[in-house]
Amino acid sequence: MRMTLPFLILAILTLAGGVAAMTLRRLVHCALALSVAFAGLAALYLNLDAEFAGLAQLLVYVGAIAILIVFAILLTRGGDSDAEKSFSPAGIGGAVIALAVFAVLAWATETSGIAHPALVTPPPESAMREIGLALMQRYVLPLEVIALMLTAAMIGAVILAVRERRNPAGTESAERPGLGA
Amino acid sequence: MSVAVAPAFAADQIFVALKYWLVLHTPGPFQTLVSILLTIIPIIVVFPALFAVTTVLERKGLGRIQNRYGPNRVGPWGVFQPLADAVKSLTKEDIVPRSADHVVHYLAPLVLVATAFLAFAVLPIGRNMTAVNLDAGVLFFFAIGAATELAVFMAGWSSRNKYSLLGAMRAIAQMISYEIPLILSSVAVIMISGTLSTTRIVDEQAHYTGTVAHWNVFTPWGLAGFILFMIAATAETNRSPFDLPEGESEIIAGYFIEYSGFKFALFFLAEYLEMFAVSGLGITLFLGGWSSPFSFLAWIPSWIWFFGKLLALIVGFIWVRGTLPRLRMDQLMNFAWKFMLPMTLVVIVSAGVWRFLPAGVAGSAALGGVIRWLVCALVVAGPYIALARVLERGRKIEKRTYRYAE
Amino acid sequence: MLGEGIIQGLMETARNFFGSYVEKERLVTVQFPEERRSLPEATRQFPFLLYDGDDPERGLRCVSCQICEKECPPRCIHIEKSKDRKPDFVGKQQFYPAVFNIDVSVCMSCQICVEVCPFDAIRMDTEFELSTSDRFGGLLWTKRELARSNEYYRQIHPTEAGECDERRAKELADAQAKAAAAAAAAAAKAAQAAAAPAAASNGAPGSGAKSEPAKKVVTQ
Amino acid sequence: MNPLAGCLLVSSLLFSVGLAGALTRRSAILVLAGIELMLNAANLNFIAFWRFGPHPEFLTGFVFVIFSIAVAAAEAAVGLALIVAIYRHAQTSDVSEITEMKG
Repeated sequence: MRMTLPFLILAILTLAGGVAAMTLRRLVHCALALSVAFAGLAALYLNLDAEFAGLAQLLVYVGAIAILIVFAILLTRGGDSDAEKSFSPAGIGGAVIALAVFAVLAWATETSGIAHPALVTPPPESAMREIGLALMQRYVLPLEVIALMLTAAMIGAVILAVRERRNPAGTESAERPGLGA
Repeated sequence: MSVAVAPAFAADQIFVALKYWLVLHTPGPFQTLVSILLTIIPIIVVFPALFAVTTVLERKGLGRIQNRYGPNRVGPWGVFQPLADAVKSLTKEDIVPRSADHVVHYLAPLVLVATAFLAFAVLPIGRNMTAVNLDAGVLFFFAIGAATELAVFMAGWSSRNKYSLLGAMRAIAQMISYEIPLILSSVAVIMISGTLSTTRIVDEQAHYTGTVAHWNVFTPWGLAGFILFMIAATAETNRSPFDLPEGESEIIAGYFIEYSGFKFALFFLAEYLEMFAVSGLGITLFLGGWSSPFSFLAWIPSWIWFFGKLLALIVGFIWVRGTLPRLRMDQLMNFAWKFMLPMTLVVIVSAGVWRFLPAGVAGSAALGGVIRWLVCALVVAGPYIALARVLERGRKIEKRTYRYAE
Repeated sequence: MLGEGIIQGLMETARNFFGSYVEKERLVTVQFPEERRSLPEATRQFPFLLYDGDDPERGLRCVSCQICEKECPPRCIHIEKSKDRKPDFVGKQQFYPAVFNIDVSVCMSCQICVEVCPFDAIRMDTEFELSTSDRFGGLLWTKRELARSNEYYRQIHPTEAGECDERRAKELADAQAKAAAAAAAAAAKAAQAAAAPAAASNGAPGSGAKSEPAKKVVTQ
Repeated sequence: MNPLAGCLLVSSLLFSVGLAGALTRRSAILVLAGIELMLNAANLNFIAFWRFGPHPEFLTGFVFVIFSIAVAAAEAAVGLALIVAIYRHAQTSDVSEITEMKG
C-alpha cells in the first residue's frame, strides 16, 4: 500500500496553509490560512478513516478556534496594520532551529524501520458506536476530567477577558471581548 | 396487495433505478465518475430550482400577508419572476470596492455556497436517496455548518466597510450562540435513536404503531425539541425575526453590503440553501424524513413526502417572517442563553425520561404509552411555565398610548 | 404566557393572507398602469408655463421678469429676455421670454417659482410619468414643451385656477375701468381744458395696492 | 514510502512550520497559532499510529486525539483571553515589546 493521490493533495494543501499562516503579513490572512490548514488536517483524518476525529476537528478548529483567533485579532487592532517586517536575525535563527528539528524528525522516521515495510492494515472499525462505548466505559474518567477542565477554562477565559470595572479611567466601549469564548 | 404495492414502490424508487440503469449503460472506466456525477448534479440542480420557487413564493406570500398583490407581471401570476431576477443579477456590473481585499472578497461567496451545498450530502431526500450515507451524518452537518461562519467573516472583513464588518460580527455572534441550542435539541433525537447516521434516524421513525408513525415530533420532547430546533434554525440562517446581521434599517445589508451582481446572487442563494438544509435536517430528525405520517399514506413516493415537508417548513419560515418584527441584539442574546439553552436541556432530560420509562404498564400497552406521554409532557411543560414566569416577572405589556399623536 | 403574542400575531397575518384573496377591500395597492387612483388636487410635480387663448406663443403670460430664475434654489430655470415687446392680457406692452428652459432633472419641485411669480404665469403640473431615453435633452424642457393652456390648469387644479381666474378678471376689469376713467378723464380734460388733473392720478396707485395683497394670499 | 511514513513526514513538516512561526513571529496571536499547528501535527501522528498500528480496536490514539482537540479548544480560549487582557494592559500584542511583568 502506497501513498495515494488524495493524501498527497491534502498534505500539500495542509502544509501550504500552515506555511502561509506563519509567513503572511496581514494577521487576518494568517488566520484564514490557518483555518485552511485546519480544514486540510480534518480532511486528512477523514482520509485516514478517522471520521469522528475529522469532523470534530472541523467543528472545533474551523468553527470555533479560527473564529476565536479572528475575534482576538480584531480586538487587538491587528486587523488593520501590517504588523512586522519580514526578515530579522531572530527570524533566521528560528527558521534554522525549525529546520534542524525537521531534519531530526525525518531522520528518526527514516531510520526507525517503520517507513519501508509495506503495511497491509485493513481500515479499522471506527463506527460511532464503538467510539461512544469507548468514551463511556473505558475512557469515562478522562471524559469527566475534560468536561471539568472545559468548564474551568470557560470561566477562566471569561474572567480574564471581562473588562475590569474598578478603574474609573477605563474606557467604556461597546465591544465585548468574551463574545467568542 | 402486492399488485397495489408494486407500482407505488416503482414510483418511489424511480430515481434510484434510473441512476443504476444509467450507470450500468456507461463503459466500465467511467462508471464511478458517472455515478458520482449522478449523485451530485441532482442536488446542484434541484435545490437552486427550489430556491427560485421559494423566492417567488416568499414575495407573493409576504405581499398577501401585508394585503398587497406581490409580483404578478412576469408570466402568469408572476411565476417567471425568478427568471427575470436571474437575468438581472447575471447582467449587472460586478463592483469591487477599491480598498477591498480582492482575493478574500472573491473567495467568500464561493466558500459560502460550497459549504451550503455540502450540507445536503447527508440528507436523506427519499428512500435510498442519501448522497453520502455517513456514519456520523449529523456531526458532518454541524461541522460543515460551522465553516459558514468563517465565510461570513471573510465577506464582512474583506469589504472594508464598517457596516459589513458589523454585520459579520453580529452574524458570527448570533450563529455561535444559536448553534448550541440547535445541536442540543438534536442531541435528544440522537440519544433516542442511538445513532448519528441520518439514514438510520429516519429508518427508526419509519415504523408504525397502528396507523401512526413513530415520528419524534409526536412525542412531547420531540415536539418541544422541534420547536426549539426550528427557532434556532431561523436564527442560524439569519432569517427574520433574527435577521440582525442584515438589518436593512440599521446596517443596510450586513456582511454582503459591498457585493453586487452575481456574487450578491450567490449570497442570496447560499442563505436560502442553508435554510433548506437546516429545514431538511429538522425533517430528518423530527418529522420522520421521507416517511409518511400514517401507514395508509405510505403509497405516496418518499421523495414527495420529503419535499412536501420541506415546502411546509418554508411556508412556516415565510409566515414567521411576515409576522414578527426584528429583535434587538440584547434581546437576541438573552433569548438564546436564558430561554433556548435551558429549554433544550429540559428537552434532553425529557428524552431521557422517555427512554427509561416502560412503554407498557401491567400488560396494557396503551395505558403505559399514555402515562409515558403525560409524564414526559409534564417534564417539558413544568420548567417551561416556571421559566416563562421568571422571564416575564416585572414585565407588564400594556397598550401604548400616544399623548400628542392621533 | 410566553409565546402567546406570537400565536396571536401569526393568526392575524394568516387572516390577512387569506382575507386578501377573498375581500378586495383589504388590498391597499392598485395595479398601476391599468388601474389608477385619482390624484389629490394638491399634487405637484414640476412647473409649467400658462398661456391664455389658443396660441402658446402669443398668449404666454410670462413677461420675462426673471424673478423665478433668481429665486430657484437649484437654479434649474434659464430665461432669456426678448428684445421686443408684445401686449399682455390687459393690453399693456411687456417683454416676453425668447428662451425659457427648465431642467427637470435638477428641479426639486419646491414650488418657490410659483409663489414668487407676480404674473400667475408659472404653475405646478401633476404629470409624473416623465421617463425618457435621453437624460440630457429629454429632461431639458423648452418654452414650447412647458406651455399649457389655462383650460388644462382649470382641469388639474380647479380651486386654485378658479381663484386665479377671478383675480385676473378683476384685474382686467380694474384696468378697463381705469382705461375708461382715463378716457373719461381725457374727455373731461379735453372738455374742461386743464381744470382737474388730480382725480385721475389718485385712482391709479390705489387700484394697484389693492390687487397686490390679494394675489399673495392666493398663491400661498 | 508507506502511508504511515508519509503521515509522519507531513506531521514533522507541519510541526517545524509551527515551531518556526512560534519562534519568529512577534504577534502573540500568531505565536499561539504556531503552537496550535504543532499540536495538530502531534494529533496527526496519533491518528496515523492508530490507523496503521497493531491494535486499532482499542481506539487509544483516536480517543487521545479527541481529548487533545478538547484541550486545544480550552487552551485557545484561555490563551486568546490572556492576549486580549495583555493588549488591554500594554496596548500591544507584540511579544517582543511585552518586557515587563508587574501586577
